[in-house]
Amino acid sequence: MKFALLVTAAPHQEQAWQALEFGRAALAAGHTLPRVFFYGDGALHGNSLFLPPQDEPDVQKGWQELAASHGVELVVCIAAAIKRGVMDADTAEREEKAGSNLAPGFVISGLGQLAEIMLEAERMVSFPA
Amino acid sequence: MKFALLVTAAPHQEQAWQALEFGRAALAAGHTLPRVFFYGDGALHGNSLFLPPQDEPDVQKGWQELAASHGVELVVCIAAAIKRGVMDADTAEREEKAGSNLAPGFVISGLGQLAEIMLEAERMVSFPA
Amino acid sequence: MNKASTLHILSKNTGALTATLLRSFSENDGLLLTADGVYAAFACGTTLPVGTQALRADVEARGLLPNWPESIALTDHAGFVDLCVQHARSLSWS
Amino acid sequence: MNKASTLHILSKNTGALTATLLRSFSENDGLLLTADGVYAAFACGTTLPVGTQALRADVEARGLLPNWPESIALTDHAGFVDLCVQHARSLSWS
Amino acid sequence: MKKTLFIQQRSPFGSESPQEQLDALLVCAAFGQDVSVLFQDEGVWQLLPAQSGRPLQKRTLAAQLQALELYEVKALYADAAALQARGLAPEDLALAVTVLDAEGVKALLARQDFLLRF
Amino acid sequence: MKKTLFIQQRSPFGSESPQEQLDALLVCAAFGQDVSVLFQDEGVWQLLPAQSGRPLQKRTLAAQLQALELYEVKALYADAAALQARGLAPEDLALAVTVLDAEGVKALLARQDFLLRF
Repeated sequence: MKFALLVTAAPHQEQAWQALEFGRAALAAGHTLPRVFFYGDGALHGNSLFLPPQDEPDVQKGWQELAASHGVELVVCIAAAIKRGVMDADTAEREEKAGSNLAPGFVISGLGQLAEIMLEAERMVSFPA
Repeated sequence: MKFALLVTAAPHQEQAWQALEFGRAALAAGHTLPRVFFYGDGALHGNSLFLPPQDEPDVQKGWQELAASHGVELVVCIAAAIKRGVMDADTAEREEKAGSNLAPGFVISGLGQLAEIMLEAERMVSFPA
Repeated sequence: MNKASTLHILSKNTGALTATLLRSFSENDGLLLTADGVYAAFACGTTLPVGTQALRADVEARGLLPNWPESIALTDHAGFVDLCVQHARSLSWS
Repeated sequence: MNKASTLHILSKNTGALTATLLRSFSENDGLLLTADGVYAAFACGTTLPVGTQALRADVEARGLLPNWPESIALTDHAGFVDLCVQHARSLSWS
Repeated sequence: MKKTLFIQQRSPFGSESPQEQLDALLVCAAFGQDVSVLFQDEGVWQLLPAQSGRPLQKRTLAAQLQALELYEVKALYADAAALQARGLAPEDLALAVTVLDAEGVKALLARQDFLLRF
Repeated sequence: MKKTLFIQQRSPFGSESPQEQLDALLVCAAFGQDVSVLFQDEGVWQLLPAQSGRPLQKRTLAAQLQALELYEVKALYADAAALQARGLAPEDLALAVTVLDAEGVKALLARQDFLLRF
């Protein structure tokens, strides 16, 4: 079955960790997960300057691994990202900011990416804060 | 009277805006505000890559102005900052991250800065999420 | 104006939060409604303490001015600062 | 196992949230308690639907296993995925 | 055609959720989804007249909700229990919504492909 | 000597607040403040025995609360109404706390210089 996930919880919240565990379990069960959309505080997942507390799992790294192993697209909503201090190189240049901080494996795009995956997906599971 | 403020709300939350308005009003009334401590999600105030929504006030800029005009110290808790993707140049180098994103006017330091200002302050007002 | 009293600042609107606040509220304490806390003025079955104030901008933005109860005075951030001076300490509820 | 039904996923514990969920719950729907939603199993005066499940890790971490009600089955993330497949749609409450 | 229900559960200025949910709804509608909105719990405060972000220097969510009709989003619902608990009558509201009792809410949910409430 | 009360109002794993509040308390104590803790509302769940962050790969807050005594933080209180609403008896708890009724809570607040609840 084709799943889509919507993550609006921030990376340090429990629901963010659950989204990752859910993604892993869905792929392990043979389902497909073409895209995860990070929206609201979930946009903070794309921040490369983030370090998890010691001895705690790195949610961002977990997603990057699923992206590499299963081709899961990690899309961060641009409007949510800009409001929360996550910027790719293009935006940083346009806004004359000193640098960008988008983590490898994540892409920044619009809400169309959410609407589009909903047209394809058989199930969408949401992980709110 | 000597005030200290503790901001644990994220910059896009209403309480963050209220903290700034409170700080302005306190200074306008002749009180002193030596330090604002940003903790919890409030640490996101120190992220330089953050842009407010169009036509909405820039909370970060507001604080930077108070720092410049009244010498208000803007201290971001280091532990909270690192968990939420805010890093000064030193930390970025130590953690081998590509860059830093601490906004000008803000400093990153430890909880001792909170405890210390509480010893001095006659009132502490907290702005939680 | 009681030097030993607490200014309670309510900025969320949940029944449980307001209930705990009211149970923790001493006779000479003050209550200021801010942000979503201003909705507490309309909570059925809840009586707010005499002297409760609210931030005007927050009430106005939410469209609550037309039906606002007269018993709750409206103030601004300068008034908020004054309330903090008048009370010995503040407690933010959210 | 009803194809037209909804899987409700509760991840917070407030009385108002649980009350609205239960009012929106149809006969063949399913309920999964996750994160702080697992505390809802102990809410006084609330009866959760027959067949409610909960994530074991979240129950265990919170120290709720010793008194956990037998009527609420424990599952893991693989079970969570299966529940999503069995129901036509999911609704996350927080 | 995919049917998606957006459940507005939060007050208008307390968080970014209502605005972000509305933005998502408009894009989903533009992509050809059959979208509807249910105002529930604190979300019914979004329906009050005379709201204005101006005193807070924020955008006015209510003004954007008024524009939903222009986008052909006409399926707007409110939970009767949420209105009643806040002392709001349907005629007090700034938007023409269909008021649903518990059975109506259940039936609405059961007609959807996707449900969003954040 | 400044007296500060930290009010723990949130469940142990639902947010960072309990841990961040505990970290702040330890530093305030180290700076010579007279600190105490009141467990209120959902915060009383922090007092359950048998908690372990292990299944969630998180640190165990309860274990750190146990260590408060080592730091000479002995003024620990719980709100009777919060315990009762959750069916918890004082003897169920992992920590020795003084249970306070409403009058006790009011008196505790009135003794402080600073009150923190986030």
